Amino acid sequence: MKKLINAIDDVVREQLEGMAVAHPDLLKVHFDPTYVYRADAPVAGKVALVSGGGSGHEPMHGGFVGMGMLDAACPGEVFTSPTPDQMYEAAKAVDSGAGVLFLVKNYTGDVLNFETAAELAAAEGIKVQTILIDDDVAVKDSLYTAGRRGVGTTVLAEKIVGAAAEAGYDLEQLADLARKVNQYGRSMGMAITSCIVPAAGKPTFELGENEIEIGIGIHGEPGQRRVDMMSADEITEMMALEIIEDPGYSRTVREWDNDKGEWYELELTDAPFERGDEVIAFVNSMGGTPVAELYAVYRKLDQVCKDKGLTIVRNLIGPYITSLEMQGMSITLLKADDEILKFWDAPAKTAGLRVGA
Amino acid sequence: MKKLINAIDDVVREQLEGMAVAHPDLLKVHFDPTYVYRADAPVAGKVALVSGGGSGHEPMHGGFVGMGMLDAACPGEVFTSPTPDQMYEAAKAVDSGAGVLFLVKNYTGDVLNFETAAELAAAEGIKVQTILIDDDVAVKDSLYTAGRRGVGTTVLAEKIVGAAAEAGYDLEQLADLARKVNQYGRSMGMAITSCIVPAAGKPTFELGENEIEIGIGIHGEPGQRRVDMMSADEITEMMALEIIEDPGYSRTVREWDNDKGEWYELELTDAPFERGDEVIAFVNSMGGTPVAELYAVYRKLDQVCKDKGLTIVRNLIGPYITSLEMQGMSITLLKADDEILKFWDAPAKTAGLRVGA
Amino acid sequence: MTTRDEIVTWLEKLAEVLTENKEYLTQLDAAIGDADHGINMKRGIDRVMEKLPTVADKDIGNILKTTGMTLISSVGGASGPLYGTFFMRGGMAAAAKEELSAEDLLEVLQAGLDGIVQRGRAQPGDKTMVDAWLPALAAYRAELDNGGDAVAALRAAVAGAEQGMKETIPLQARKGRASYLGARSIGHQDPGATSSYLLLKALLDTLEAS
Amino acid sequence: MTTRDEIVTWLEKLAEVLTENKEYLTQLDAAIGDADHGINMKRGIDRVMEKLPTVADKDIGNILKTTGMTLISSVGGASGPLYGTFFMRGGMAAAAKEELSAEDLLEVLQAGLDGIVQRGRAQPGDKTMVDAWLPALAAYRAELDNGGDAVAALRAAVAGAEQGMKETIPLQARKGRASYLGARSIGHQDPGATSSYLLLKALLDTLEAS
Ligand SMILES: Nc1ncnc2c1ncn2[C@@H]1O[C@H](COP(=O)(O)OP(=O)(O)O)[C@@H](O)[C@H]1O
Ligand SMILES: Nc1ncnc2c1ncn2[C@@H]1O[C@H](COP(=O)(O)OP(=O)(O)O)[C@@H](O)[C@H]1O
Ligand SMILES: [Mg+2]
Ligand SMILES: [Mg+2]
Ligand SMILES: [Mg+2]
Ligand SMILES: [Mg+2]
Repeated sequence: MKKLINAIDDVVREQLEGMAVAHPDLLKVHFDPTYVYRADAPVAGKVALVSGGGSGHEPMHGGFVGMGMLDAACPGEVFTSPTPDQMYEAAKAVDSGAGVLFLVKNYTGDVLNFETAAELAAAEGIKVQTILIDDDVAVKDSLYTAGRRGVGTTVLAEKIVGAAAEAGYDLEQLADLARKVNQYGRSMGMAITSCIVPAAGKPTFELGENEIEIGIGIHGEPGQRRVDMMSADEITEMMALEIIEDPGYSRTVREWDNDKGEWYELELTDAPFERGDEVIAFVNSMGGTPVAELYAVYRKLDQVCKDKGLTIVRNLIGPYITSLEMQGMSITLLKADDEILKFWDAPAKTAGLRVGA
Repeated sequence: MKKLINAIDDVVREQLEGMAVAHPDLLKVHFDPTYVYRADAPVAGKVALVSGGGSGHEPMHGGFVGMGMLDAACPGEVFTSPTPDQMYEAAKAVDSGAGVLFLVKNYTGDVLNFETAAELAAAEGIKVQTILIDDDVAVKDSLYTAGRRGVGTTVLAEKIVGAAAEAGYDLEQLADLARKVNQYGRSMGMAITSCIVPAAGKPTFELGENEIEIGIGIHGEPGQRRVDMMSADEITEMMALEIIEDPGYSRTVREWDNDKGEWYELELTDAPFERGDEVIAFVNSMGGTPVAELYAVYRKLDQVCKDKGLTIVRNLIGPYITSLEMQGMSITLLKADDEILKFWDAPAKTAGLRVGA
Repeated sequence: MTTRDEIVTWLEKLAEVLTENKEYLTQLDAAIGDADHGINMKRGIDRVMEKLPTVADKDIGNILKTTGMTLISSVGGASGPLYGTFFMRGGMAAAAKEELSAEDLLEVLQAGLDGIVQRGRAQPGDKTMVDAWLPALAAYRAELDNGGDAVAALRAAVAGAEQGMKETIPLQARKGRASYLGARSIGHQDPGATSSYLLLKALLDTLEAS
Repeated sequence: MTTRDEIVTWLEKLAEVLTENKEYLTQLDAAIGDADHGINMKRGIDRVMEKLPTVADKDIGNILKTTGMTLISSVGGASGPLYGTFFMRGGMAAAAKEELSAEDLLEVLQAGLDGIVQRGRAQPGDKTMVDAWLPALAAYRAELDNGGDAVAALRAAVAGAEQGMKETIPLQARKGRASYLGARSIGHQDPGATSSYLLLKALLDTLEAS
């Protein structure tokens, strides 16, 4: 394993220390428990947006802490969900009294740990809400799986919901917007190479010189299927069509009732895309694929969307939600309405994404 | 070779087509000859900043075309300098009458082709100047080599000089600033893996599972020396010290005399860094190294600079001047004065770099 | 009677076992997960070992609760809150106890399993750690009903856990990361079921040794 | 006398030769450069082949100038402007000529070499294409002085170029990309010197054939 790291046990901590010295104007890093938070937190009167997950997806989430996006991010070990004490301490640090929204990617580990954290925060009298991001169309059903994984839409949600929080949305409004963004977004990813978890020291899976994995998550896990290498156009068309033609998706999610102080379940169904929809298109590198290749993908994606009657009105192209040094990419399409576009265009100033600031 | 490409001969063109559909608000792409230029070019009264070089370094240069940076970029084939007709046509397209500054990375191919283009442009009555970027301290002498290569400082120069052009600098002032930025900047790069030129189909060089290349350029060429893998701290300290302790560097460069219409040679000597210097620090990914690892490098770089009496007052961290999917990184330190900081902080709106816009 | 010291020894033994099996559990997780289960468990149990001296003289409930809280705040992943809940609930069931009868021990383990199921909402056959625990506790109870003592019951439990663990191999995962592989999860042994088996085995070895 | 048709045939032969040697030249460049010399030359000569029909009936100067301009605008890299200048200067030396005497041919080649040196400012022994051209043209001139004809002189030139090419192997590059390798450039044959040898060889083969 060749990486720019020192001792394996220090990888995440040292990367966070580097962020702290690089961006003191944007963020601070707290250790034991570990969380990254806005330099100016808590922001008076503002609902705090907090996310987190395993490390190895940089710039997400820590790179999105700052004006217009996250108030705090909780990094776990590489590809391992953070722990409830991190989330709970982060929430306490950034809560202005207006409440805290946890944006949670749907992985069993993240969900169980954030649920525990929400219970702890609520017990402390913090108004809290958790919204799940589960947008990965490679996962077909929710009955026989842990449900769709949270992937590309997470980045778009952190930008859009973060801007709405900045604009003064209250906790309920923010939760509604976050839920909508999640239901409007769909993603799919593919891998050209595996990646090496530092603590493991070798690739999580082996891919042949002519093989690729389709329908991967963001943890270096094998995908939904393994196929022979194809052209960028073929790969892009196949993935774009699976996203665009994805039927309605239903699942039961748990959200927190602040009055009753307990979880309740609600059934959510995502509507499929329709001709005439305007979309934000996000072409993401898994980390090792250079941006130039993403433009070849975007070129085809634009054609496929046009053929299907979708109009791309905004785009994001680059490495934003990654799997260490994995080569590959993911495509996310997010149905855009006026509310979403307004907050997409709003300023953001973070280490990983800057808009109008 | 597994890449997100279609036919090998179409790689560069399709990537550029993707950029054109993705960023119509920022740039346009002209083919035959190929160049990327500002959507609003020519900008009345403004000196046009034009650069270019082989493809495979994205986002540089095409990704830096837009307000506050480049007016045009000329992409060659992968790792192969573009041709004079591209540069000449680009200059004609973006010249407002105020003249054109060619920013040229010091590689024989780039230099010879840009020199030919400058002669053609001058013959057309375009006021033209060429400034060389040669900042790679891995190249020790200029007598027995083609001189230091143009690497990381190119990105910083395109930002700073681009902002000055936006602010109304005339051709002479701009050339002086560009020359100063180049003389204030020093870089060094290293490779963890080789990279695959699409047309070649296999890695340019083979590296052992425990070997790295130190002192590489940006074309997948082997470096100045091959050593065993070291820790991020060791690598960073070694490279930072070679940059910081680099002695004065002298070489003869050719610049164009618009009055006489001929080349003249001038001898330039770069002063070494001194304790008390303020610097802009640029930690760059060669393409395949994820940003998280760069923060581990930045962490150590900050310590080494402090030890050596240098203060990092600004930084840039990410993949900006790359070698396809190569894993590795480069460090650039640029001595910063008020003029340089003013234009570093000025707004820029490009696909690859956004500041305050 | 299972004493407080045996509980402490059990946890120390578990630390050894998880250290020895760190690679193995991680490999199982690499096949159908994200290659970190062994690393997660090792990180957690190491923290427990740091904490243990501060509570080793407290009652069993206290020791188990501390173990659970430590795992929750150090393991992460899916297994963190699950094993954490297991020990916290077990600790509540053993509140203020200095020693555990064979029945007490069953109550502790059952309370722990109930916690795992409440948090994770896994069904039998979902290919999770639950598939090791269910047959294990059923066998324990059966042996107890046949008049067996704690060691005999645990021996039955470990056999049940081992069988449950092995029977996860042909299953298609419906919970956790492995569920994303669909049919590709078939043919691999579940990492969490394996660590649960190791956990029970460590307890048995401890009691047999004394 | 070298006729216009022989010049055209030479360029066509050169296209074949550079196609056959595309891999080889690229490999040489991979060792001490950036693995594209064969690709660059192939791209350029293909464009020349597209253009050639439009000028094949013009005078030799015109054909060579067009070849040079085409290479300049299609090859890129260091070799593009260098070979481009070579043919443009050669074309000027052959302006309006329909055929070339042995002396004319020498003038054409010498003018081309002078252009390469002016643009690239390479010294003998810098490990560049110049190291193939210098001995080649020296040998050509010597053979001419000994009363040899164009074919004999070219035969000597090719031998000289081949030797010069081989003698680049022990040299340390002082120009071009290879110079960045310092001592590591020693032991490898220079790609540009090799393509220059192939260029002369193609001319010889053409004249020998007719
Ligand atoms: N919903 C669940 N209920 C019970 N056990 C589960 C559940 N989800 C996952 N597990 C267990 O967790 C194990 C994986 O743990 P680990 O790899 O440490 O966490 P992660 O999957 O987050 O990386 C699985 O092998 C499985 O036994
Ligand atoms: N200054 C120079 N003068 C003469 N020939 C040169 C010079 N620099 C490089 N060359 C020749 O160019 C060759 C490399 O050409 P090529 O690989 O096509 O361009 P690049 O080096 O830009 O990739 C070298 O092998 C060398 O013979
Ligand atoms: Mg995990
Ligand atoms: Mg080249
Ligand atoms: Mg796991
Ligand atoms: Mg080359």
